[in-house]
Amino acid sequence: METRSHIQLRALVKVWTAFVVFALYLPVVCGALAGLSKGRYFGFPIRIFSTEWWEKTVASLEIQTLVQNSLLIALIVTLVSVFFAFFGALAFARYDWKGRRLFQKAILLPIFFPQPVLGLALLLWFNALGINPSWQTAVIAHLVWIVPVVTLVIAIQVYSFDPTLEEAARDLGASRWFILKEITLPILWPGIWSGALFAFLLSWGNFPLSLYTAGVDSTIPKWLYSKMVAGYSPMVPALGTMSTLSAATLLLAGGLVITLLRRRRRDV
Amino acid sequence: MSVAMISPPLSEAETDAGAATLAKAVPVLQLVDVRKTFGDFAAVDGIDVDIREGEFVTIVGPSGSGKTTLLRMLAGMEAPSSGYITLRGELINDVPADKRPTCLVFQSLALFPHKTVGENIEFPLKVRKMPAAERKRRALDFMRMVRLPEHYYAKNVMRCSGGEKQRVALARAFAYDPDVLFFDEPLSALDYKLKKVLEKELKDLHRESGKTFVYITHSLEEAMVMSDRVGVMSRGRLVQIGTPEDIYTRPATRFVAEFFGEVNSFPVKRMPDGGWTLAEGGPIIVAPVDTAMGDTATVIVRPETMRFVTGPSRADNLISGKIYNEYSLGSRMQYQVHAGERIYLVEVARAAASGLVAGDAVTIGWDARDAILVGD
Amino acid sequence: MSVAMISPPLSEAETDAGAATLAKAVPVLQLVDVRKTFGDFAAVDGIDVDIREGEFVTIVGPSGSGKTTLLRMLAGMEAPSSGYITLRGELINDVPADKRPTCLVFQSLALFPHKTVGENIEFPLKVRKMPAAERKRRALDFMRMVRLPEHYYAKNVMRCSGGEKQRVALARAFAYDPDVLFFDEPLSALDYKLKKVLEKELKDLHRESGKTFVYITHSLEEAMVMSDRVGVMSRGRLVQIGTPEDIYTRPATRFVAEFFGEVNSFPVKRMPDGGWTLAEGGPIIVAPVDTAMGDTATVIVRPETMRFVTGPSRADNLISGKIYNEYSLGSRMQYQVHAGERIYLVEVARAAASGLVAGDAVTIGWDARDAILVGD
Amino acid sequence: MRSWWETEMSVLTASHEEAAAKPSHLAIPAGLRAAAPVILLLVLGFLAPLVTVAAYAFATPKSFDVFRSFTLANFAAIVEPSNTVWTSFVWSLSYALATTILLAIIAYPIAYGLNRMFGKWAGLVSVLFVFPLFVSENVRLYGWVLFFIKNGVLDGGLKWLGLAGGPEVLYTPGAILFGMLYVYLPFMLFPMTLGLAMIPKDLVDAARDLGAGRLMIWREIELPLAMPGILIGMLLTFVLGAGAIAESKILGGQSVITIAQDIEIAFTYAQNWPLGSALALLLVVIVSGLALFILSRLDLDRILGRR
Amino acid sequence: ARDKELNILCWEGYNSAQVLDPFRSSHAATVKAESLTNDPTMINRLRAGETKLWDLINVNNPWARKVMAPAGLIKPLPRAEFEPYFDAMLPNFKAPYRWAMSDDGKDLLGMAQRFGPYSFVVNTDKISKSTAEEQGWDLFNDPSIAGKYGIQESEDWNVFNIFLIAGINPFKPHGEDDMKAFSATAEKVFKGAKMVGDMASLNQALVSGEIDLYMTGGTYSVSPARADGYPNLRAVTPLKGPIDGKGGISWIEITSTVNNPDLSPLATEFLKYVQAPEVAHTVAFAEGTFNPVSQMGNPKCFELFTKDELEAIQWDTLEEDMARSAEYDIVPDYDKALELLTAAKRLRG
Ligand SMILES: Nc1ncnc2c1ncn2[C@@H]1O[C@H](COP(=O)(O)OP(=O)(O)OP(=O)(O)O)[C@@H](O)[C@H]1O
Ligand SMILES: Nc1ncnc2c1ncn2[C@@H]1O[C@H](COP(=O)(O)OP(=O)(O)OP(=O)(O)O)[C@@H](O)[C@H]1O
Ligand SMILES: NCCCCNCCCN
Ligand SMILES: [Mg+2]
Ligand SMILES: [Mg+2]
Repeated sequence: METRSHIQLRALVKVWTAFVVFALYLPVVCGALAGLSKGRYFGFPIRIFSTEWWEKTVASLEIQTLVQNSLLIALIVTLVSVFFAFFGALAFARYDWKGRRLFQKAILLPIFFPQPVLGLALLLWFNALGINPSWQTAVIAHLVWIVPVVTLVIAIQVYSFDPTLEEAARDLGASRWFILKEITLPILWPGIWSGALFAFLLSWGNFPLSLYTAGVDSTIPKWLYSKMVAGYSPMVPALGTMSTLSAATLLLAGGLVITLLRRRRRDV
Repeated sequence: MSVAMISPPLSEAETDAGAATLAKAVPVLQLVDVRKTFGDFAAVDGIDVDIREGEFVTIVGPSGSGKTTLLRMLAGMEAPSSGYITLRGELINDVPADKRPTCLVFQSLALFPHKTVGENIEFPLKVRKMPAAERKRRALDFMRMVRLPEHYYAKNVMRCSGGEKQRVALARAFAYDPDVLFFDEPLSALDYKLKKVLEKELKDLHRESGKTFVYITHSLEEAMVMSDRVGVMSRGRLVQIGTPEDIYTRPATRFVAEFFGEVNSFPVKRMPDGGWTLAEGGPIIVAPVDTAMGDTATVIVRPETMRFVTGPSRADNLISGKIYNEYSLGSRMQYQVHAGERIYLVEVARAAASGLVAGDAVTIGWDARDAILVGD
Repeated sequence: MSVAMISPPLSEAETDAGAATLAKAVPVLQLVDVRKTFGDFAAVDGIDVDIREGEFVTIVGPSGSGKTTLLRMLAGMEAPSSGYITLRGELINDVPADKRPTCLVFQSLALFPHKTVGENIEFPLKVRKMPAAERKRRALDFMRMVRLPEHYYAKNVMRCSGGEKQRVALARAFAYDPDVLFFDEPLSALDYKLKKVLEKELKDLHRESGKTFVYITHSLEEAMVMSDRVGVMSRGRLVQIGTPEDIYTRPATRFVAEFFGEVNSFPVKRMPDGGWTLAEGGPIIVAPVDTAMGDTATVIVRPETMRFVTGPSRADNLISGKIYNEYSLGSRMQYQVHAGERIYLVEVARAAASGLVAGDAVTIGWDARDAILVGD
Repeated sequence: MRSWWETEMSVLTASHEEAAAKPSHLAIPAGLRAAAPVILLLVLGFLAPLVTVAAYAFATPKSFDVFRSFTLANFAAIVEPSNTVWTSFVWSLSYALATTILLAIIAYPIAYGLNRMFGKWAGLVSVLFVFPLFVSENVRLYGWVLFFIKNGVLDGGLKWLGLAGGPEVLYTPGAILFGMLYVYLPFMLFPMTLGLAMIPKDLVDAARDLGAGRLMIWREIELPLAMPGILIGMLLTFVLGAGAIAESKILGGQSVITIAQDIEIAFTYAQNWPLGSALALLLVVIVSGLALFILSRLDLDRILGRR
Repeated sequence: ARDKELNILCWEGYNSAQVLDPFRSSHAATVKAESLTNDPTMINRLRAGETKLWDLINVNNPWARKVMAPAGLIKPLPRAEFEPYFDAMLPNFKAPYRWAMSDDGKDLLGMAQRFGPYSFVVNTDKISKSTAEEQGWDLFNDPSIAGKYGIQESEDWNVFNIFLIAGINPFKPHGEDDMKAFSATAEKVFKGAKMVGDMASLNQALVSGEIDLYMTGGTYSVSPARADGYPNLRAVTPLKGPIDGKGGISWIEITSTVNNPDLSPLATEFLKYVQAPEVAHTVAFAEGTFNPVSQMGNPKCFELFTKDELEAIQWDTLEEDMARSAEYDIVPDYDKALELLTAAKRLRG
């Protein structure tokens, strides 16, 4: 039901959203400009444009390794943390059990911890256990911090999950696995998707934990950080722009494929 | 009633005699002192009953009397707080729903909102790994059975109307095809005609499959037409269980009598000679009852056994009054008659309605054999 | 029927004559060619009707016929795809729900799950900034009205039984106290007795408040007892609207006739002399009808106007057959009689039931004045 | 013995009312089973670091003899009147609080729009919020430097258009807040959007039908039902904001020293791990104390009628 | 087992492809190098147990001798094998080179390569080189400069600088008055700073005109800007100051072998590799920052530097700048001073 005030509100919300999106991209665009200017130091309008930094970035074997490391870590962290957090969220928001209150609080603790301290402490711990730090230990470190976050995110949706649906499915003879696959997962999917996105982004962009726990394996944020602080060159913003663009391409293409598939499968 | 005789009563709460003779049949479900408490409130407060293989048992009772809770325990959705539930002799208190050969049609339907009508119905078939084509064929069969159009197969179930949803829930349970089916007001959102059609389908299914049905309804007609036995619940207890005929004609308590429709009830006192007198004075003639009765009781006379007494016709009991109001109930007319402090209800077939209008003085009467004497 | 005469029909679809005489009363709601489509399916397919201030209009119709959709448009939950809805003369197509003096009791209830029973009922009072103490007092009043115990005030509404929830929804709407109330099957989850009690409360409220009620039900009895007018919907259209009496005794179509309960229907053909013959052969006597009729039609005979013809009694039409089945419907008995290819239904009062059993040969008959001739 | 997997899966269907009194074939309640992987992870991955940090916090200042010394000296140093480190705590918590409140206000309309107004565009709009996140926050913050700096995009652009230059906003406390709003927006927006999606449309319709205006619907229906999302968004924002450092370093020119930076200095230039650990521990205690206090006042279980 | 892998923890430059790739291919080795941006963080990694991981660590001069060696984090090099390299270096680096040796002078702890003066950087369009050199640290005592300068987040040097601005020799033990003066100076200097940041931000701010000068800066930090076409930006070393007359501070990187129980044999190979003239030149101009290298003492190396490169690293004044600089060293009351400095920073807000 549309009223004038509602239409006004809608317009207001649209304008506001557009403004925030604009603000969100403004620094990314500035970075893109910096990556395309020949000079190491930025000035606007740009004096001389150059694709030199892009070429260097693309050509860099080192950066390829970084992207691989970062991707690998982020993907594993995403998968594992979503798995852990999915059940964690059920324990957090769905089941009534004795330790629930405690669990709800304890799970927050890792998030409250300053990440560099957590990273350093984890490094001490890994070394005490005789584990050589590497990207695998970084995965564990990321998990310690990210699983609680993802648990919270998924819990948002679990709060509104109707348990009678699982009861009904179970009553119809479905096994646990089947219920998970057919009922729980699809219904909680938006929350899981959000959680996965969080997991990926938090891992992909994580610097403080990777710094201490990735050992000799470097990641994009580690590289960017060191480049930014000493040895800045427009490869830094160039890599940033590339990340945004590739993410956009991948996500949009993926989204398109999913939409098309879905449209083909279901018409009503 | 032809079907009513198939399954005489078994449980303690029963009123029917001759039960013992058939007790050898193993009950499919046996409830012993089953209780379910929420906090300190007992939603189900000690129920004992045996349900035999192939029986169609209907549970009726006021809103909040514990019907749904009882069914949820039987289906394995909820564990009893105390007592025992056995299935074919095995204790199943803690057996989860998927390990019981039972299925519940939820009062709340519990349809899967992310699935189509077809996918909802196919769910139990998919569980059983039936091939997709076969599944679809079956789903369409069940859709036909509940009178859902074929093109609903691909419809988002959340876009269905209330009654359509209810039918999807029903079809889904049929598709599962378990030994014991529980129904929680499965036809409540359907129109009269469709309800009749599906009652018949249900009855046929029951008869042909030999499955056990436990059915909750608020429709007296449904209970009467479909059930082998009807159980009446009140405040978490089963106050009476027996054949529909029994329940209707020999209600154990005033509660049961009144529950099954509007009745005329007269508080009565016992006289020294063993007969009864109206509490407000005046003799009353009733048929003798075998049950022990206290010094006060209630005489129940159903509106349809009340009649207007005119001319030569007679009745065992007579009361004079004035027509206060008349209602058409479709096939019947109901009259409210003012007499003394009370209003009496008289119901007659539309065809027999005698053109009486409000204000007319009338005499109403009933026969002793139509009066039911119940304890309080 | 005393109340039925208060509000004669107004709309085109009506069957009652003399409507024009009362047309001056301003309709509170006027619908002109209202349509609602979902994709290319028309859930409501062109409805014209006027509802007068203070009227109690009941809408009935098969599951999926568009009743809920219609009410949602009237309440402002959904905008019509085309057509006009006016409230007291003003177009309200686009007026949102909170700007309409109307309230809908949802079929899905739409209770606020995070609020207690009391808070749910108090919600509209809180909207009106009523002080908390006063609010609570009123909420308890409404809880009493719908027969919810006082201690439910603080109960989590999601922990209530199906019928309890329905009553909370009802009480919440009462608390809002708008000029026009819409009810979507508000009593469907209640037991017979409670239903009766609340029907009476609703009727009293309607009478005393002078408010306009639009009511959806599947209960014929509810429709008959409570309404000034009953509208019958089918496939998104209003096929007939009129007093309950009208609808029952003068159904406009076979659909309407059949919708209001099980009937015996005989396809008939017109004979050269203007009379009618059964489609399968044999003459039939019917009362003349004023409406123009095609060459084929249907004769409707309600089971309760059918009777067993024995001894000296006579009837205009007679058929011989065999008793196939008998059912107790509580106060009445229903018999299925096999004759030729068909099964006929005969319903008699329990008191008048004549001890017939399956297999007995019987003659059934009905009078011309009880037969209703309808177009197809 | 059932495999761990099976045990895990059995969680899914166990009734949430699982009666404790009943002798079930598996005595472990469903909730605990569901929580088990997370608990295991935290015990293995977090408990030890936690203990280590705690041990350092009580070790001799400036030393590395953890587990061999015990002293309260680090805490004593922190609370000593001449120590101004409390200002860093105050700054960090104030920034975190301001960020949380402002972001709630900034994100709500967007979350609302994504759920109710943008229709089929909602998906696209929401991924628009995602793309930039693939760039490290440092780089994005640096983008703002390039925008605001003298002869940067804003100033240079304005001058190019023949106007006066841009305002001086860089290297100020305000710039830090701005940076925090920018960086933590997704942590508020996404949970909030998810939370708002949990409001059944029916209930809003019903409330409106009962005469409730927009504000009333918002307060009585939308807000409580979206509360899990809103609260979790606020919690994440607050916690991350309290540990923020990059915004001050990159946009703020360190016009404000946050507690995270004090901790960093203790671990790096000061090589005083015990002091750093003590500060970190204190931060955890303060932040968790505040967060849990607020959470306990706004009990989700109660708001949502689960208890 | 580790003869085909090498892990290097270093300042930026050594982790560049230009330096590493030839070594990788010639040794068919996996070389991983991580560049961190301050000494203590790198040393924290070793302290936390990563000595098992790394083979080489490259930090500023005092850390090897005064911190890592006593803590057992690094191990000595074979003197006979490595000392000859020092002889080919610039004159200052002749063996035994102090910062490459253990405290007791017995062990060779690492190799020297990059170095540079590190005091402050000015935009000579705003403040002339001569003014800056003459006024030296007093520039920062001038109230009119408030809001026009930046400070690099490099707290060890900032401690030196604040002492110097206060007119105190940082490397001597300090009395209460010294510390008071330090504190007051720190508060003033930090309060007056337009910004505190990393060197990329400072250079950008300098180029943009946000600031006119920044402290803690030298050829190391300003060379990329100079190479990028801003010769007006210059590292400046004060003519005089309180450190026995010197006003500047310089740094020398020392690369040491980590006390790794399973040290890669490639570690020492790599140390030798970077001594080669071409490699040394590459190290000097590896991506990021540009610095003089001690190997410029070898003419074969020196001739590889172009005029522009020499211009970028201010070769023209390098010798005098170094002569005016004391070497990076440990301040006796560093802890206390750092505390005061941090407290002063807090007063910025
Ligand atoms: N959002 C929707 N999208 C598609 N079809 C819909 C939607 N809502 C309702 N319908 C269809 O419109 C028709 C009318 O629905 P409506 O809910 O009005 O029926 P109803 O008369 O109230 O039925 P019932 O008695 O079963 O509640 C149904 O066929 C239903 O499937
Ligand atoms: N989870 C619960 N917590 C507290 N009380 C409950 C809970 N579930 C049900 N009840 C209460 O138990 C009683 C029985 O509920 P139940 O749902 O079994 O009633 P019902 O007989 O099915 O009623 P209806 O005919 O209205 O559906 C009701 O009073 C209800 O309020
Ligand atoms: N924050 C960095 C300042 C330290 C300067 N050291 C220069 C050594 C580079 N190789
Ligand atoms: Mg129920
Ligand atoms: Mg409906």
